[in-house]
Amino acid sequence: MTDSDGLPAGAAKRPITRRSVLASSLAAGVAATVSPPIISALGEAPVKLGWIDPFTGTYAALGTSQLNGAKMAMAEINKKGGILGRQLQIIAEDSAANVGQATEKLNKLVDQDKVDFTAGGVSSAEAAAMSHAANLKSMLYIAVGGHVDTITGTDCHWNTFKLCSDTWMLSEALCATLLKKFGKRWYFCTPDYAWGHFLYKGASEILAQAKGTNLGNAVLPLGATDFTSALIKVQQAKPDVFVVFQSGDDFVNLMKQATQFGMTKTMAFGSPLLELEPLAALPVEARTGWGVMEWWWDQPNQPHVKEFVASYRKLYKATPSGRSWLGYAAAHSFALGAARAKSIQAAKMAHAMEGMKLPPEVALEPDGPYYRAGDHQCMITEFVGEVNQKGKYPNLFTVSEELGGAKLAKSPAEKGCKLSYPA
Amino acid sequence: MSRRVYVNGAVWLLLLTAAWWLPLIGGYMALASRVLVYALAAMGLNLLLGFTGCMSFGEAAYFGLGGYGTGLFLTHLTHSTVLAVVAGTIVGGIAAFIFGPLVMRRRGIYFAMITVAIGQIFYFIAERWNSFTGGEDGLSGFSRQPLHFGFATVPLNAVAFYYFVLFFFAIGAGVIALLLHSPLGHTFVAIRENRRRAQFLGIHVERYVWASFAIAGLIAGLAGALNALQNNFISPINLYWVESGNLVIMAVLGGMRSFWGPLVGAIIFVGIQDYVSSYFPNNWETFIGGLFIIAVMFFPNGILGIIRQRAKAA
Amino acid sequence: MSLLRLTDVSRAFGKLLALQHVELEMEEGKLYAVIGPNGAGKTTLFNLISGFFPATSGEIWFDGMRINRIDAARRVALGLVRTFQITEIFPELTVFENVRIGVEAEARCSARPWPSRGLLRQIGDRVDELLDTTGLTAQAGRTVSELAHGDQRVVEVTMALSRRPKLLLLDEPTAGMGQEETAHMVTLIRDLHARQRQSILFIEHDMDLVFGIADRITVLNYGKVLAAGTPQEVAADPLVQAAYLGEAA
Amino acid sequence: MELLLFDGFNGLIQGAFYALMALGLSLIISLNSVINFAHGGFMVVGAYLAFTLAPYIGFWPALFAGPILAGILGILVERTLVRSMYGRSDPIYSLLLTFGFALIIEDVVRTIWGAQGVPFEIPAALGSPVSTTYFFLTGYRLFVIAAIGLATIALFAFLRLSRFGIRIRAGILDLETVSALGVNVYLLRSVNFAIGTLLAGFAGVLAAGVLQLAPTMGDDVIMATFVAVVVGGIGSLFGSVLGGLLIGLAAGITTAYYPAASDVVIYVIMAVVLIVRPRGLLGQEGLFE
Repeated sequence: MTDSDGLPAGAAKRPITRRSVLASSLAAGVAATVSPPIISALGEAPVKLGWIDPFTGTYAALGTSQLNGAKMAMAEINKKGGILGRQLQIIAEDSAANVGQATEKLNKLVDQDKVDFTAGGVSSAEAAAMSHAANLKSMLYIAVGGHVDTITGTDCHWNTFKLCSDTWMLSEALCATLLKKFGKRWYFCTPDYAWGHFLYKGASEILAQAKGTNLGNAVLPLGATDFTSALIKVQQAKPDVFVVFQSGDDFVNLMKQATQFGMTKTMAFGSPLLELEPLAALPVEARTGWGVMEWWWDQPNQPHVKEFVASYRKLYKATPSGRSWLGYAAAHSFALGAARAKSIQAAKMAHAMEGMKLPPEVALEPDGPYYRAGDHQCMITEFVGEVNQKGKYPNLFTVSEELGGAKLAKSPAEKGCKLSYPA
Repeated sequence: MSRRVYVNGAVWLLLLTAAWWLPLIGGYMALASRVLVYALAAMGLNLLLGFTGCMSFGEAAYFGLGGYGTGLFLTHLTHSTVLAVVAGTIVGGIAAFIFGPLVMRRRGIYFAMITVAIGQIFYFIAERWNSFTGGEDGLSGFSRQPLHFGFATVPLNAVAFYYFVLFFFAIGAGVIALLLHSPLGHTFVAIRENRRRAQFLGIHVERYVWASFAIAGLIAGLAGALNALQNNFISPINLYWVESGNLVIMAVLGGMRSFWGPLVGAIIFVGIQDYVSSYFPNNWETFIGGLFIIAVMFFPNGILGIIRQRAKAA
Repeated sequence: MSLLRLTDVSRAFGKLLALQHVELEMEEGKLYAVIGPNGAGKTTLFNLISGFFPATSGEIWFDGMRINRIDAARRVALGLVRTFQITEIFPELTVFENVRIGVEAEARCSARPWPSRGLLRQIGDRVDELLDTTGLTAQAGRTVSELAHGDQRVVEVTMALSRRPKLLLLDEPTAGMGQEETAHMVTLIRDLHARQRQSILFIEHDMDLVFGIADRITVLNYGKVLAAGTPQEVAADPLVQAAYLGEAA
Repeated sequence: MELLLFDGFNGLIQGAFYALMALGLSLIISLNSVINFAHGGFMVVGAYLAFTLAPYIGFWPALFAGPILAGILGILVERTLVRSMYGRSDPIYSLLLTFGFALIIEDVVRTIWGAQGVPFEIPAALGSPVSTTYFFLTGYRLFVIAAIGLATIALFAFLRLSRFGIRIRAGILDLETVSALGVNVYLLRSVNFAIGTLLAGFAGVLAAGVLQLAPTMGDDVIMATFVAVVVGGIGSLFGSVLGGLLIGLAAGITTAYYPAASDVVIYVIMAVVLIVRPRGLLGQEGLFE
């Protein structure tokens, strides 16, 4: 038993009997069903938060982490009296990382379940689509994951707030560190969709400003499984740094293959968005490289983090990831916003949330992140560091720098965001 | 004969009054619209699958193309919702018409696989052509516009849109019904029943398969156009082979040999998926998978097939 | 002028020569038969005439036209209609619906999506007429898969007739039938020939039947024409007696 | 030019993997007359079982144990679900049945092992390149090729030399006659289904060394496997191997020149093959038509 070292809940090894299969699927079923509002303030209907995330398909792990964080926040909020005296209820729907389904579910939550606000999204595509759909319904929406710039850039909406970083913030954080630590001959690998294109645009601009050499960019379709062809080109170019914009399964596949080719020993790997879930799914030898985490559970100097991690572990038998925190902070943001606006009316809350700073027990990171007024982008801290190859789950990452989001982000004007509220 | 009149009357009455009774049983109008959209696509497919006997597994391509046609038309050309629907329908129909000759000579699983191939080619075009289709992120930025009549302007809210969809559904279903009672429909059924006999009665089987394929594509295009308007959004996933499979399942579930079978199948499939995925967001796939297995093992002729058998036996 | 003429027709399947240098000529209004032991190439001959597959060499003329390269469906339109050894019908349709397919094809309206009422009535009348000819009126509303085998074969013949064939090709019309059914089929064939001067070419294994009704007989053996002529000539042919009749008897 | 060779070779590796999947699927399609859409699911199950067993029994035994368990699961599924499809002439039913079962497999795997996927470790000795120039030739890749080659040879030997194998081949050609000769067709089909799923499981374990082992791994592979079978020709096992290698090679070479088309190219090939040769490269007439 060398590696029953506490992988995420589902991954723990145990003898598989028919009973345990049954039991675990039952448990999952029960956990998934959102417990109805048991007894709220008498007669008062609960405030409803519609939560759309992928719980099946490629991004299921990330979506589940986000929802887990949100549910924990819900419990805390309700313990302290709810939102404006009413209990908070989360109604979760599966987007299956299918953009069309995400929109359908958002519309359903608004029309049928009459939710008061909406949140969720793992992929850029679904977050952008939901932002648009929520706008058509004049519904408050927090893009929890889904990093693409345009959500708080050219396609920004008054009703949409974005908690996770935008792609520029990630590129900037990553490149600053990579330029400091390694050489200036870089090669890129980009997945062929909005997220990848924006990251590449940002990173290649930064590299050019630093007078570095852009050796090439391998553009590969999303969902590519074989990276050999691109890796051969990269190897021949002999870069100092290989910047990989893939995420999810694509990232795992690429890292597995690059490691077997011995490339991780000859060049530095950089990734704009590292996450605990995919790192845990990598074989030990492929756990390598530098990158950015949007939140990290091990912050000894930060108040409240320890308690948060402890109670999360108690609830879910797993360590909170960046996604867990994003879900947690997003759910709290609604409660905080409603308290400031003294209303749950969308436009009033949107105004109240502009410039709203997350208190330390929610922020759980330095520099007090806040929702910027100009584009509704949250200025969260980026944790740049190195993957900890020798560590065991959850010690898979070592933070080397914490960069405040406000210093990284482009201004709303530069991003092309003009918010206009309905009259 | 009279039985059919009663059944048809009941179906149309239920569809027309859905806005009143649906909320009473916990449904909502957007769900009803979605059921109609998929039912229409599945009825079109069933013309090919159940009545001409060709196992198409790429119908989502024409469904999706209709959606993209409508979305792009609304984005670039017009603000008329009705014109956009017409445009989407034509796109789906023309694509099926053009590719018909490639598929019409194939039978059985080869027919299925070549329709898959064509469908997947369209899927990947939609997925990769970022600048035109929005690629993986899908095509958004259009929305259904109010209808302008001479005397009034009707905004397409959930209820109004349901009736908007029902209007086109009625056209589509009407066309299919007329077809099935025409010599052309008889010929389709003859091909399903016995290709060789049909051929040796002087019927150019391939031309009719082509015709059936094109009509199915046209109706799928119409349904796809309505689907794009329903979500104000269209993404490549609507063209993916799994979506084609879903349409086939709806047809089989309700009963491939019955006119209303695909509608019943769509009600069950879309309804259950919506309901179960809300209650079990993590494990709904097991329910849907189980539904397929039960349907295939115990109701091979679909729900309506069983009812019909009972009626016959009685 | 002959209705059907085959000159030097051969067909090979790979190395197997199914038919070699077959000659056959038939005039309008006649009732001709093809006989031969199993594997002699009778059905292959029908397949070549009806366009199921092409001849490897030789020429097939029908009604003054060389039809080698014409596809099966168009040969039907020219007036060349066949039945099959194993009944080919539309199993889940009623007798009426089965025959209607042929009538609609004959009326060249198979592709009509919105027919006029008049046309539908005409079609219905013609179907009734055909059913009456072959004695199926009572069965019109029944699903053909539920019918007795003999009736199914009659349905197939009726369907073939619906195309108003200049030449009707019947592939073992009494195969698998009981005595009564056979008698009914024979009467039907005779009547068609006698009353409507229907040209018929048929394959048959029932010798009494063949010699009783055919005007001329062609005997095939191992893919070659062994003999051809009137029933008397053929019966007298020593080759035929040796190769075929002797065995059968 | 060198790059083209690299990519071509790499494509062949990919193709060998498709070929192994296609072989198993082809067996099932030909003898069980079942359009097995759950084939990708069996692949995933085999890989996960090997992953679970490896810490206890080691990589090498798990390499065989996982697929064998997938084969046993195959028998169970064949006995309980697939068998009732044999009387149905329309393949659409078996297609829907297995499609539904594939959904259940994915859900169960996610519930047991988690959504994210698991770190599948390969022996360190295989995890590095064998040559610095041809660095993409890792020990593991060579091993995969050798393993697939051996599995294919073993399968063909089994089908040609053993009594059971000969019966399977005869059954593919004409099941009725084989049945009339007194062979237990039920057993034949059960074992055949198990062999098919076992091969899928084996492909899964091999793939898990290179790819992310996640519940959705089967989704991407199943259609490509069907394409390989159809390109090669239904009913021809050798055709399936050929089809797999061909589409792998095509995808590999396309990746080098126009990555965006790398996944569409296999469908283009299938469309072209079906237009030019209606029954695939080596297919039999009349199966599933």
